[in-house]
Amino acid sequence: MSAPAIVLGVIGADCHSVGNRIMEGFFSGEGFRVVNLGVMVSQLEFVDAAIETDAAAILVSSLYGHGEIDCQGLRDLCIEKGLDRIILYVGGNLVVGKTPAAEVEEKFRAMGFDRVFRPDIDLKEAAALLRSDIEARRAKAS
Amino acid sequence: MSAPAIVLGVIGADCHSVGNRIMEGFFSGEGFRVVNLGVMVSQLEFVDAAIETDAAAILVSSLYGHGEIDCQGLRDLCIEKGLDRIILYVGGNLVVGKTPAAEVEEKFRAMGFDRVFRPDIDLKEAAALLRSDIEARRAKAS
Amino acid sequence: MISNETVDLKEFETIRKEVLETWPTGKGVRIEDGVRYQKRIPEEKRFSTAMKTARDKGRILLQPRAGVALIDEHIKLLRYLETEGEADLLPTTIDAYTRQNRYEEAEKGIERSKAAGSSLLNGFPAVNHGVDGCRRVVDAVVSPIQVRHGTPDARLLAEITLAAGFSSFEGGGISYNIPYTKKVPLEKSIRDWQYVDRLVGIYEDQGVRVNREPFGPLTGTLVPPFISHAIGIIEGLLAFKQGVKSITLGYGQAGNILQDIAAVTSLNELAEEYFKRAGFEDYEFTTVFHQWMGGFPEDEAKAFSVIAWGAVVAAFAKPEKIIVKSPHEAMGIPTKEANAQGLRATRQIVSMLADQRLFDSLTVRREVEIIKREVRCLMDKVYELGSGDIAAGSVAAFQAGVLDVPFAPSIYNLGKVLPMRDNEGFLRIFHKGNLPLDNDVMAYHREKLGERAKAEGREISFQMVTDDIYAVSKGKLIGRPR
Amino acid sequence: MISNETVDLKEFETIRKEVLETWPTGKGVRIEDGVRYQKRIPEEKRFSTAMKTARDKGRILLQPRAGVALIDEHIKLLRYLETEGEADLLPTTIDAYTRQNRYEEAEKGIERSKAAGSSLLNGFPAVNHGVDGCRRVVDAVVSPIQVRHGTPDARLLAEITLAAGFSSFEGGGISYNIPYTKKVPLEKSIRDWQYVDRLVGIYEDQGVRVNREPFGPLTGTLVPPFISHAIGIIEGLLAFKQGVKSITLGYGQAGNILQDIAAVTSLNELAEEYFKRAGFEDYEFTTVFHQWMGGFPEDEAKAFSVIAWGAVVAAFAKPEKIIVKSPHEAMGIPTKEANAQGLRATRQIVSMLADQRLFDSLTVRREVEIIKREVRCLMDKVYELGSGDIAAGSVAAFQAGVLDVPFAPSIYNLGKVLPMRDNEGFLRIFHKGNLPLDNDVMAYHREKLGERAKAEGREISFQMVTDDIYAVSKGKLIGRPR
Ligand code: B12
Ligand code: B12
Repeated sequence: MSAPAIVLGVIGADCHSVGNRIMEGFFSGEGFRVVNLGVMVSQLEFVDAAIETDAAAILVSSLYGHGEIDCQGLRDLCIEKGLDRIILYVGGNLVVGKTPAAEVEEKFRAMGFDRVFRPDIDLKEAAALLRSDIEARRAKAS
Repeated sequence: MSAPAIVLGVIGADCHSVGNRIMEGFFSGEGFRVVNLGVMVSQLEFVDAAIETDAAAILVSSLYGHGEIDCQGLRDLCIEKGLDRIILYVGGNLVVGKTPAAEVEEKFRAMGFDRVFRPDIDLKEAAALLRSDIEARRAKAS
Repeated sequence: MISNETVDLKEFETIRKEVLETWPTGKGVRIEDGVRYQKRIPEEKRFSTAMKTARDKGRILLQPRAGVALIDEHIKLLRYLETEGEADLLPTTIDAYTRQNRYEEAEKGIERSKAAGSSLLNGFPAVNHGVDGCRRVVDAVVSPIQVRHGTPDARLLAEITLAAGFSSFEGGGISYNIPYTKKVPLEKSIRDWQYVDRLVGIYEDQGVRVNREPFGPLTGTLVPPFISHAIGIIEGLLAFKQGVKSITLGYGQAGNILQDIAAVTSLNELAEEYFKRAGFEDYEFTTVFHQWMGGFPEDEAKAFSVIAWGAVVAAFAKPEKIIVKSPHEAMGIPTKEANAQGLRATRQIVSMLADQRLFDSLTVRREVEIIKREVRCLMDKVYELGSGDIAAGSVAAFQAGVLDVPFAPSIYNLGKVLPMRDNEGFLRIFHKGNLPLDNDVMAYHREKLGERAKAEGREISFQMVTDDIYAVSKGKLIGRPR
Repeated sequence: MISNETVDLKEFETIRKEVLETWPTGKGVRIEDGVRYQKRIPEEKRFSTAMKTARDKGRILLQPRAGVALIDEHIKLLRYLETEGEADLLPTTIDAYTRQNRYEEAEKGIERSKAAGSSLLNGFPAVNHGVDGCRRVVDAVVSPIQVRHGTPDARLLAEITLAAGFSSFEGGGISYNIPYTKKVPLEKSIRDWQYVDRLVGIYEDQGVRVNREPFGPLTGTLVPPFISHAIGIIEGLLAFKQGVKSITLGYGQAGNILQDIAAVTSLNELAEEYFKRAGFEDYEFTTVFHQWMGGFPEDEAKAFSVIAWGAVVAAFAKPEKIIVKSPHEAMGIPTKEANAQGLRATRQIVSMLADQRLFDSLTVRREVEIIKREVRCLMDKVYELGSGDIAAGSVAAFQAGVLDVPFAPSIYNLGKVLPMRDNEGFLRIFHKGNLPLDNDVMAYHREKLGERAKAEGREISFQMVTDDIYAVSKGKLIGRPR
């Protein structure tokens, strides 16, 4: 089976590029086909890139606090554009201010994200989850 | 009116001498007749010294955390020994562990102390209160 | 082509009309009105005065970052930082939509924040609040107050906030573009900042001094001093050309105390040298030290120590100002309480250390000389590329990678330079990319990195850079193998 | 008359019987049993080994203070400090009744704590809990564990805790008398500590090494390095004479980084010198640095900075161990959470600074030499007063004020010496009392204090001492006039 493509990017007007660089290097090293859109990516750019590259997942980053505003509607847009089975991950400093992780997770799950990550997530762990989530979807699909 | 005598000391098995030294210097400078018993003073020593010097007030210090155990019964002992009108102050780190000031105050007031002071008390303030408390008692007495 | 010329007043007026049109609150902003308002501000509340006094008296002033969506909440926040935080200088940190001139989204953020009862914006949307809203803020506080942001095109923001009485304005055409944006051409941002500086110059001409502060730390991530120094000096030169008279150059803590002291020392010496050489005389120059600008540890106790270490280094390096972090740094915009904690922790260090001196040091002096060499390598080339014009030279230099900011998001940044820590935690250059560093300078960097490779028993590699990026948040300075 | 002789075994046995009689838990304590128990303890859990390894590898170990009334709660506390606090070494801090051998009051404290559901004692009453209770504690943790207290007569405490497997025991005949008591004759406490050291020597003879740590900071309040150094060295000499082989001398942070580095350096150099000169060769010597031991600021953010500053100084001074404070210090015995915060804050600093070096310094060297001069002035006189016997000499020295601890409560301490900070925060001598300091040394102190008086525009006075005592808790190091 070919390496699954994943789309990376930092959503909205967010310029935090350091984590994104590291994620690109890391997920490439883990054998994913990484399509990195860099910082300041709009919802539409994410979805278009996923369609274009037949991506299995979109990994959205948001560090600067506007994640709550920027991420709303992404799941709908995916569905609207025919990506009805794509995996959506989101991670970073997702809301304004120090907030209990559970609260943040609930908020973003409700928005349609499959998994929600804190900034101190060990990327190895995220990669393992991603692999198994992709497996699971493929299994269901076939 | 002659300078009122006050008895100072650190109660129980408490060795913290620094604050006590400063208090001695300070209250002397403020015009009180200071009888300083130093550290590791028993309840009986406090009361005897107060009787002997006809003191208007006893200023008990407790820093080391055992204040709660050490101070219990001091008021009764005063009364028992005939000191039924003496002013009792207590100050320092009165209980074990960081505790809300109000809680500490209540506890020691219930034990019969007239005023309860936190360790960051400005001694000037304490002296002013002491003077007015002494006045008030004298006024009542006459 | 861009050039380092004072913007012609006529041209300024033409552009100005357009700028004020870009959002309703821009309409009717009048400089004369701003000047009048600024002149009513008492001397102790003037930013430039506070900075100059600090320099004259050898004092270190403390300033937090802070901004929320709504005016009343913002005022509450700032007052709290003045009283409970004992801040000497106040900020108004602008939200990220405003920084991108996305005023409609900022408006949405204001509405949603009102509904949510808490700020959903990561800063204060000053443009949307307009001159009157901003004046409410300026009037409500007693300390000098500054606009802090990250806006490549800050023309409208400057028009509104200067008219409202803010007496200092952070940013610059390079430092608010390269680390903060993806697709804004450098030429455009430099031009837009010439406008801002010209505006400040116009206030100056009318007797109102506004302090300007290029953003020193850039990406905040392993930026070697010489890179940020070169950019800071360029932005200073650009600002002076437009009539700015009070400038504060910044530096973000790198982590090794000796390198950081050397950095502040060399920044002082170099800036004066380049400013004087370019013919400027009549200016007020000060420095600002930023506590650790990279990733923080999540644990608050550990974060306090990162804050304190920054304060310690600053206490010895003696800048005029420290920008203070909070124990919430790794997690999110700090509450006012956390922000005040950062200030009080910093205050404790700065005043405990106020009278302590570190002795003269050969190592510090050696590093000062190296930083100076490196900055000269860059500056010579920038001047050369611009045929003597620093504005044109800067654009060309970024294109050529002669100026290159590590980890920056901008497509106008070459992104080839890779920094790395040596065995004592000094930032050195691993890949120089196209930086015009002399061979002997690079040999020094390589020698120092070699010491680390040897100590760690591994080859110099990109993994070390990644490890260095994570190090402080994991409780170390150097990203050693586990 | 007391003398520095190894306690005769017969005599030891006689005293021992009496000691074990003083509280029921003493009955049946057997050294052979203790030795057997100690030998089962794995090497990594042996205190002396950890200290020696730290010295060999240049590492700094972190240790908190902690103790509560009840065994299970105490175990929970220590485990928390190991896991959440990442402590390298564990304490068991003894309550103040036990320290005064008031075991009945301690018993009452235990009962009341059980009833209250929280500790009403300021430490762990190890004697009351007896050998079995103490073993539960030792067995429950994975790190080396030490008894920390302040007990002038610690004979029973030592018998019980060493038999229970504790592998280090803090204290000494001077350092646990003068700052901790009012009326205990020095001769008595020194003799009682000869007993403790002899007990450690007996364990040593049977192949069990127990680390000993005289209490360096004394009153924790403006104690100039030379005073605590002299006392530490004397206690080391006394301990060695009884057969102790592993000793850790302590120093409490004074506040100025250069003086503190000089203090640790001179402590190392002086101790080795005096130990060797007295004919001891086969010992393990290490040092411990105490974070600020004087009054703390109440505000936790500020307290964090006092903790961090101590950690910074230690990171450069490089002792083998740091005793760590908590952000609750000014308020009360810390919760386990606050205690772990102090540890993590310290860890962050120590590891961020692990690879940083401060350069050689003339100032540090100058201070090292001064401290050495001062210590020699004192030690010469102590030997002289004891006609070569350091035990007799110490008793005589305290009587004469040749040794004199500032602000100590003991009536056997002359209490004439008054320390004061100079203009850079170094501790100097204002009134020397009867300290046998040479004239040129005192001239130096006076010169330095003169600089401060001049800077502050006031005469040197007792008010300055008071101001200095309060300074750190009020956010300063030097008590300047407001
Ligand atoms: C460096 C930095 C900057 C630099 C960025 C330079 C650059 N171009 O990258 C500068 C100084 C320019 C900057 C600017 C701003 N910043 Co900033 N910045 C930081 C800082 C200190 C470090 C970020 C970093 O590089 N970390 C290191 C990398 C490796 O970690 P990371 O970014 O967290 O990414 C990792 C994880 O989050 C995770 N991850 C991220 N996304 C995803 C997605 C998935 C699916 C998974 C599995 C994992 C994952 O994996 C990544 C790799 O390990 C953080 C605070 C902190 N973390 O300590 C603040 C922080 C992110 N910034 C913040 C803010 C608010 C801003 C500003 C708005 C200014 C302001 N108001 O203070 C502007 C933003 C402007 C804009 N348009 O975006 C806030 C965000 C607040 C919030 N969420 O509540 C933070 C948290 C600071 C704070 N506490 O206030 N910043
Ligand atoms: C220095 C010090 C020591 C020195 C004391 C040397 C000496 N002989 O004086 C040494 C190292 C020996 C020591 C020992 C111990 N200490 Co101690 N010590 C301190 C410390 C750091 C400073 C005390 C000090 O000198 N402050 C400066 C003076 C000027 O202030 P002060 O003492 O608070 O006094 C002022 C006020 O309290 C007030 N005041 C006091 N009494 C009164 C009374 C009245 C009426 C008024 C109006 C005002 C007033 O006015 C004074 C002058 O301004 C404090 C923590 C702190 N404050 O930062 C802990 C502290 C007091 N110690 C503490 C403890 C527990 C101990 C020990 C039991 C050891 C241990 N388990 O850690 C032993 C005690 C043994 C014994 N038998 O007493 C605890 C008490 C805990 C609690 N209450 O919950 C504290 C709070 C530290 C802590 N957080 O754990 N200590």
